[in-house]
Formats: sequence, C-alpha cells, structure tokens
Amino acid sequence: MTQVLFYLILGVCLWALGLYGLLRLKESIRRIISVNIMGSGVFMVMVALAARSEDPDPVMHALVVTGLVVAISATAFALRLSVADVQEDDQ
Amino acid sequence: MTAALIALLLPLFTALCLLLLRSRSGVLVIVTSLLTLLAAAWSLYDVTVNGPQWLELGDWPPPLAIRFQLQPITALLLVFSAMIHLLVAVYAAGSQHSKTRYTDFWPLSCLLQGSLNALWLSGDLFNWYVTLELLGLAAVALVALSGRKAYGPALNYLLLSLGASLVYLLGVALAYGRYGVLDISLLGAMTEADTTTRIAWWLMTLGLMLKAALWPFHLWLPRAHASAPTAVSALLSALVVKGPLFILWRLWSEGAPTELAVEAGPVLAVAGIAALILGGWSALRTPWLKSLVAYSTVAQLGYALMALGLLMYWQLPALDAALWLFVLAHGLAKASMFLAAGELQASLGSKRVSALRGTTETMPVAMFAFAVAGGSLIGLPPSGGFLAKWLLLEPMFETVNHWPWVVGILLGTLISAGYVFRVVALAFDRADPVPPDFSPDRFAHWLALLPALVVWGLALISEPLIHWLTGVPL
Amino acid sequence: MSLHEWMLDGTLGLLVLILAVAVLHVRSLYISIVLFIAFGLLLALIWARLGAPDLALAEAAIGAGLTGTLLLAAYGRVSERRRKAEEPLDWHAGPALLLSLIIAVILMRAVWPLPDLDSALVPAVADQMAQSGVGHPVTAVLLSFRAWDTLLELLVLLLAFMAVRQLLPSLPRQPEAWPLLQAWSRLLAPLSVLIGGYLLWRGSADPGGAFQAGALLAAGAILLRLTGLLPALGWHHFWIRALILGGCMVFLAIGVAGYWLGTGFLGYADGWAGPLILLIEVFATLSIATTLTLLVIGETREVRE
Amino acid sequence: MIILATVLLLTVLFGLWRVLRGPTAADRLLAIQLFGTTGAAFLLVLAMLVDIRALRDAALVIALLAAVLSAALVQYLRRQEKSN
Amino acid sequence: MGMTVITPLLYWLSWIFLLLSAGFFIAGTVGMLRFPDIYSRLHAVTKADTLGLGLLVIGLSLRADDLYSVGIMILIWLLVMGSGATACQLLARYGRESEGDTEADDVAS
Repeated sequence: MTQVLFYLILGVCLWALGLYGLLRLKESIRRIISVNIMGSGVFMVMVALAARSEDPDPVMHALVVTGLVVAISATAFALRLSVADVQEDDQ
Repeated sequence: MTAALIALLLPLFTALCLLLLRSRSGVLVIVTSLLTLLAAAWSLYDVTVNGPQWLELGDWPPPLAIRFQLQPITALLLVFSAMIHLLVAVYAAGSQHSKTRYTDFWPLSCLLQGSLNALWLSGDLFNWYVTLELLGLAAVALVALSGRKAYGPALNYLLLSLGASLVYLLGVALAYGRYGVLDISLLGAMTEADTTTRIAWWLMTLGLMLKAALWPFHLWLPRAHASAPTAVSALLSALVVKGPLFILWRLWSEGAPTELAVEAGPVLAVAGIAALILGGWSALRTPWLKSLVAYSTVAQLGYALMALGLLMYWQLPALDAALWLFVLAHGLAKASMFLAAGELQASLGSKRVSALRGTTETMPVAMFAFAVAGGSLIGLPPSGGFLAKWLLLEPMFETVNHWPWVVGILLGTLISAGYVFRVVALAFDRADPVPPDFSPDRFAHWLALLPALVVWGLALISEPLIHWLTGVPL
Repeated sequence: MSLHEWMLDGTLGLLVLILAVAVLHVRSLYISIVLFIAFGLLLALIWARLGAPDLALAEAAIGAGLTGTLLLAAYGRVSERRRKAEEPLDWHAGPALLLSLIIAVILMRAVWPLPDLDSALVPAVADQMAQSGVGHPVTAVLLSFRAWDTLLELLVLLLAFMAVRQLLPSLPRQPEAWPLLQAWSRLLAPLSVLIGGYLLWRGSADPGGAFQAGALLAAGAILLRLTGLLPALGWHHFWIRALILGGCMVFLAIGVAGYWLGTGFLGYADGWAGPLILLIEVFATLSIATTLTLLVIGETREVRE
Repeated sequence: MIILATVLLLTVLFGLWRVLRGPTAADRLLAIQLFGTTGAAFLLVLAMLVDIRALRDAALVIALLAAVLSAALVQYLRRQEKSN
Repeated sequence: MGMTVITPLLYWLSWIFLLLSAGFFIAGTVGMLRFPDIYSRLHAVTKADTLGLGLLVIGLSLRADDLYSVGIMILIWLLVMGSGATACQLLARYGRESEGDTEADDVAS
C-alpha cells in the first residue's frame, strides 16, 4: 500500500463521485461542479502516476496543466450557458 | 505531407483573421474552404503516389513527440470534411432562411474544420483528447447560435460531452500508466490483454461512444441537432459525430491486442443492431421533421458501429472499406437531407412532418433532394450507401452461421425505408393552400440536391474508392 | 510508508473526500460553491505533496481562484428561485450510486498493478532536455516536445471565449465598492502582476510558466474591474482583440516558420529555442490573462454591426 | 516536522465544521481565509520537509490568491445582496 | 533538512517556535469553533493564524539554507498579515450589511 497506490485509489474515488454527481444532480451549476470534481479525480490519477519515478514524470505534469486550462474554459462556457438559460428578465 | 499541413492550418489562420478583423463575410470562408479542399485533394494524390507518410512535430524522436500520420483514409477524410464545409459555407452565405449570417458562425465553423483536420491527422491519445474537447466546444457553441431555445439542449450536450471526455481521459491515463507511451501505433506493438488494458480500452470506448452518439448514449443528439440552425445541424450530423468514431476505429484496429478486439467485437456489433432498430423506431414515431433526421443519424451510425464490431470480431480488414464508405455516404446524404429539411421547414413555417403534405407540388427540388438522400440512407442500388452495405454483407454470405447479422441488417434497412418513405409518401398528397409569405429559396434547394447526387455518383468511382480504403493494390 | 507519512497522507485524503462529498450533498448551493473553492485550494496542497510544484501553482491560480470567481459570478446572476431550490440528494436510493460504486471497484482492480511499472517517456525527456532550450522539464514538454498540445489548448481557451461571447452576457448593476476594498485592490493588483511576471520569468528554469502567470494576472485584473478601477473591457476594442488572438497567432507563425526553415513544424532552430520559447510564453501569458479576465467579467453588450 | 503538517491539516478539518454550520454568509467566506493561511503554512513546512524550493512560490501564490479571492467574492456577494 | 548548517542550539530554538506556532493555529481553530458571533470568530481566524504563521516563518527560517527562502517566507508573512487584517474588516462589514435582510435565509440551512 504505497503512497502512489493510495493516491491512485483516491483519484478513482473522486472520479466516481464526480460521475455519480453528474448523473444524479439536476441543478446545472451543481452538475458543472461535479464535472470539475471528476476532472480533479483524473488529474489525481495522472499526478500519482507521475510520482512513481524518483524525479516526477514531466510529461504527466504538462498534460495535467493542459487539462486544467481545458477544464476552466469548458466550465466558464457551461456556467455562462446555464445562467443565460434562465435569464428571462433581460432578453 | 505539406498539403495536409496546409489543409490543417489554413482554417485556423482564417478563423483568427476573421476574429481580428471582426468581419462576418461568408466569401472569405468560402474561398478558404475551396483552398482547403484543393490542399486536401493534393494530399490525397500525394499519398496515393508515394504511400503513407509520418511527420514528427518539432523533429523529436518518436516516443516523445506527437506524430502526424497521413494514410489514404486520412486524406480521404480530409477531402470529405473540406467538401462538406464548402457546401455548408455556401448554403449559410447564400440561402435566405439561414439565420447564421450575422453571427460568429464563420470563425466557429473554420475552427471546427481546423480541429477536425487535427483529429484526422493526429495519432496521439492525449492529443485526441484536446481535439475532441475543441470539437465538442465548437459544436456546442454552434448549436447555441440559434438563440434562447437552444441553450437547454446545448448545455445538456456540453455537460455530457465533458463527462465523456473525462471518461476517455481516465482510459488514456490508465493506458499510459500501463505502457508508458501515448502514440497509438507504438501502443499497438506493446499491448497485451490484461485487466488494466481491458478496462482502459473499455473506458475510452464508452467515452467515445457517448461523444459519437452511438446507441446507448445517443439521447442528447436529437434535441441538440433539432434545435440548432440548419447549416449547423448539417455540419454536426455529417462531420462532428464522425470524429470520435475515427478514434474508436484507430483504437481497436491499431491499438488493442487481437484477443481483446475479438472479445469486444460482438458487443459493439449488437449495439450497432440495437442502434439501427431503436433509432429507426424513434425516427418512425417522432412528429418533428428535424428530429426525424437526427434520429436517422443515430440509426445510420448503427451500421458503422456494426461494421466496426464485425471488423474486430472476425479480424477482417476488408470491412474497413465498408465502415468508411458508410461514413462517407452517410455524411453526404445527411448533409443534403438536413439542408433540404431545413429549407422545407423554413419555407412552410412549421416544424411538423405532417406539414410536408404536397411538397412535391410546391417545392419539387427540395423534396427530390430529400428523397434521393433517403435512397442512399436505405441503400438503394447505385448509391454509396448500397456500396457500403454490399461490402458489409459480402463476408456474411460465406458461412451460413452468420445469419443473425444478416437479419439485423435486413431489419435496419426495412426501418430506414419506413421513415424515409413516411415523409416521401406524405409529399405526394394534395398540397394544402400555400401560406401567404411562401417564398421558397430555389438556390438553396439546388444546393441541397448537390451532395445527394454526389452520393449517388459514388458508385461510379467505387473501384479507386475501395482501393484507397483497404490499401489493396488496384 | 513510515507511520508519519501515512498519517499526513491519510489526513489529506480524508479531508479531500469529506470536502468532495460535502460539496455534492450539502443542501444550499452557496455553501457547496464555497466548499468547492476550499476543495480547489486543498487540491493545490495535494499536488505539492505529490511533488508537482507547477501543478500546485496552476491549481491554486486556475482551479481555486478563477473557477471560484466564475462559480460565484454565476451564483450572483442565478434567479432567486434556483438559489433557494434545495437539492436533497438522498444517499440511499439511486441506481447511479450503485453504478458508480461498481465502476469504482472495477477501476481499483485496474489501478492495482500500476504503481510498480514505470514510464518510457521519463528517460526520453531526460536525454532530450539538452536540445529543448529550456531548463525546467515541464516547460520543455509543454513548449518544445508537445508544443502542438499547448497550441490546441490556447485554441480551446479562445473557442470558449468566442462561445461565451455569443450568449450576450449582462452584468447586474455594480454597487459602489468600499474605499477600503479599492485601496486594497490597488495594492493587490500590482502585486499579482509582479508575482505573475516573476513566475513567467522563472518558467524556463523552475516551476512557473505561461498558464500560472496568466491566471494570476487575470485574478488581479478581475479584482480591479470588480472594484471599478478598470474601465469596461470589450471585444470592440482592437487592442483587446490583438491581445487575445496574439498568443495563438505568434505560436502558429513560429510553428509555420519552423516548418518552412526546415526544422520541422513547431520545431525551433537549435540556437533559437530559448528566446523563441520565451517570446511565445510572453504572448501566451498576455492572451491567457485577457481571455480569462473577459471570460469571468465579460459584460459589455458590444454593438452588433 | 510531519506531525506539524498533520496538525495544520487537522485544524483545517475542524475549521470546516464551522463553515458547514456557520449561520451567516460571512462565516462561509471564512473557509477561504482559513485555507489561505493554513495552506501557505502547510506548503512552507512541506517545502522544508521535501526540500523543493518551488513550493515556497506556491505558498506565496496561495496566500496572494486567498487575499484576491476573498476581496473579489465580498464584492460579488455584496452586489448580489444589493440587487435583490 | 539542512542539518549541516545549523548548530544544535538553533535546532532546539526552531522546535520551540514551531510548537508555539502549532499552538496558535490550534487556538485559532478552537476560537473559530467556540466563539459566539461572527465578529469574534473573524478575529480568531485572521489574527491567531497570522501569528501562528509568523512564528512558523521564524522557526523555519532558523532552519533555512539560504537568505532567499527566508526573504520569500517573510514576504508571505507580510502578505498574509495584510490580507488577514483587510479580509477581517471586509467580512465584518459584509456580515453587518447582510445581517439585515438575509438572516432568515442562512439560519434555515
């Protein structure tokens, strides 16, 4: 039960929790939050994989940075879409 | 390889210039689509002459760098997506009814084409994740163009697409964890069938099936495509759903070990048949014209899924040709069907199928385009659809115990004939009195007819087509 | 794992799980957003624990900072009805819960053999580092070895911004900020610009880089805009457009120039790698900062010609 | 040294209880301030522990970010109070 | 840890400071849990934790290898001190301002 395995399992649990939230919740802001949690789960798996070798694997770190930027741009779009969806007053 | 690179970078540059100049002129986009088509055609010629080529980005050695791979099938897909883009750009600029003229449709469609070309060329698992994300965001942005009524389905499409990308990404992480390499062709040499690989491949498959709206995960597609503007739904149905299918094909035919592929083949084939039957059934029952066409997309993708499943199950590379002919034929037919349906709906002013009564009188050309495209979807003899179905059926005739697959295809053809003739039969009734502001757009009708005729012409060039797709020498 | 390390990782893991479950199951939307911001900050600590300082920076700046501001901006605009809609998420029932549990167990089996394998790319990066023109391996991977990923990622950011522009956002009236808040943001914004520049400069030799620096600059600009010290930024200003598109354009131009000069698409001539990468990073930082700022606060209803 | 890091995390854990139960909205924002300070402390201890110099920059960024975030959120939420 | 540089005296001195800072962090959290209203809780979090961080910085800088990291740590401490004080004032004012109309809203949850 090394540290890497512990964080791998933790990442998988976060990913499953996010998936569960995405399937179950109805309020769109909460679903966006659960997609973010799912993303953090995958990133934790990737960083744990990177931590296997003595000096951490730079490719995985670069991929997670890319994933983070992709996640925030998708979240920004989804949030603005969910807000614009209900704005009856101003349109 | 330079031609393919030009076909990839040209749309990206145009999109950036359009944004910088804040111009919304369709002419610039049409010219670029034409140039991209020429570049793609040149790359097709280049690849048929001196064979497949690789381009390591930045000249780094293989395991590290991302590699662009130019195969005959990739060049053909580049030509196919450039053709569809050119058609839709001309429609969006030319037709009166298209609502997308004064919006950001132009840079978004250029970015869509750029990301699709990047997807066809790339061979790296994580690079595919980024291109899929780019594709998904562009598609949702285009769906959201048609105003407030499209925000709900667009948001649902976006969230499911993000979830599917993360399912795919977890598969990629596990595959990288297990083999330490991201390039698909290098992976192909290293993979062996153990639990981690099986789970990683199934995760990637589930993520991609949701993004390609394949059968069990297709529920978001009809609402998203029906509420999108006509030009956008044509783009989405013909091109965007094909990207993930291409990755699925590369994953299973190139990346996965054979016993894993043989084990997963029947599951995908059965899902294909289910897509055919259930997709067709909902297309038969839906009262709305555009969601009928959208459901038919789900059904037709069942053919492609079945071809992929059988390809893996019997390890028969000849079925590649069937799979990609289905994709090409369906893309062309669906583009013309959506343009025709959009025109019919815009001129008659009603979304229902029942409003199409007597359109052969009022709008003969649009209805003819719809019927011809429907013919190719069913697979009537000289069309591209028939060619693909024939190639799919050929290996099944060898042994008698393949009969369940043949019955599946038969049922699928019956149901697709059902929902196409449901519309065409209605069109031959007596026309209701025409609404006062009835102004059919002749130019758009002829434009919708063009791809339908091209798909029927596929049979004429079937010999070189099959040669390109299977790599069998002429 | 020694007992001490075991205790530390156990607490971190417990904390992150409690936060994640609380975020999904707490009734009021407001609390779940604030807890999610805390979750982001905690993730930054976990990345630091797992030996990834770049990610700690990026997660703190992007994950907690900007996502938190975005969520609360959305919460601010959501109508009263949705804010009160308590979402009782009951634990016991639900096939989705069962499905997720089964998937989690299957995934644990898949993950079990992974820790003792290692990746072929780590030695590959190590011996290619010399030609990459940059000292820090992560920046080398981001901007030399996998430059195409980074370029596509800049396009994803640009695409998200273009998509948001279609939705004609409207920001409710802005109450006058307190003088203390204005004074404080006058101090914080230059500090974040300073630290952002510092991170960008160090990016080539130590953890840091375009994305973390861009996110920090964006946080500073958002604060200035919120407290009314910055004029309304809109897409109709040419310099805003030039800033946003600058990142992608420079990157593409250098890539194509590389291909034309024969060092391969997105390849840098051997002597030129360092300065070229720095040039790309500067433009990318400015483009990311402007795009993220406008994503969070883009509120001008620009005129449709 | 590790014990100190764990103690810091435990203080955060108990602090969360107040954030969950806290009556007023301002209590919730305490979480960000709490995480900012304790997070920076944790990172400094970790930087000494595993001897990665870059973690000190991360601590600086977290501290700065907590400040920027709580200022921005107060302004956002105030505006929300103002508008309804 | 940079054992080579520091003498045993400095080692024990830094342990004292570290324990003190842990004590203040714990005090801050206990204050946050036990105090009756928002304003006193604000002080608990901002003031106690900042002092805790200050002692931590002193303790760690005794062990630090070079002046650069000491400089960074002191900068962090100054930043946290400033942000603690301002955030405390902002949140208190926000708590008061929102006390009027949203009291009912939050007590329910």
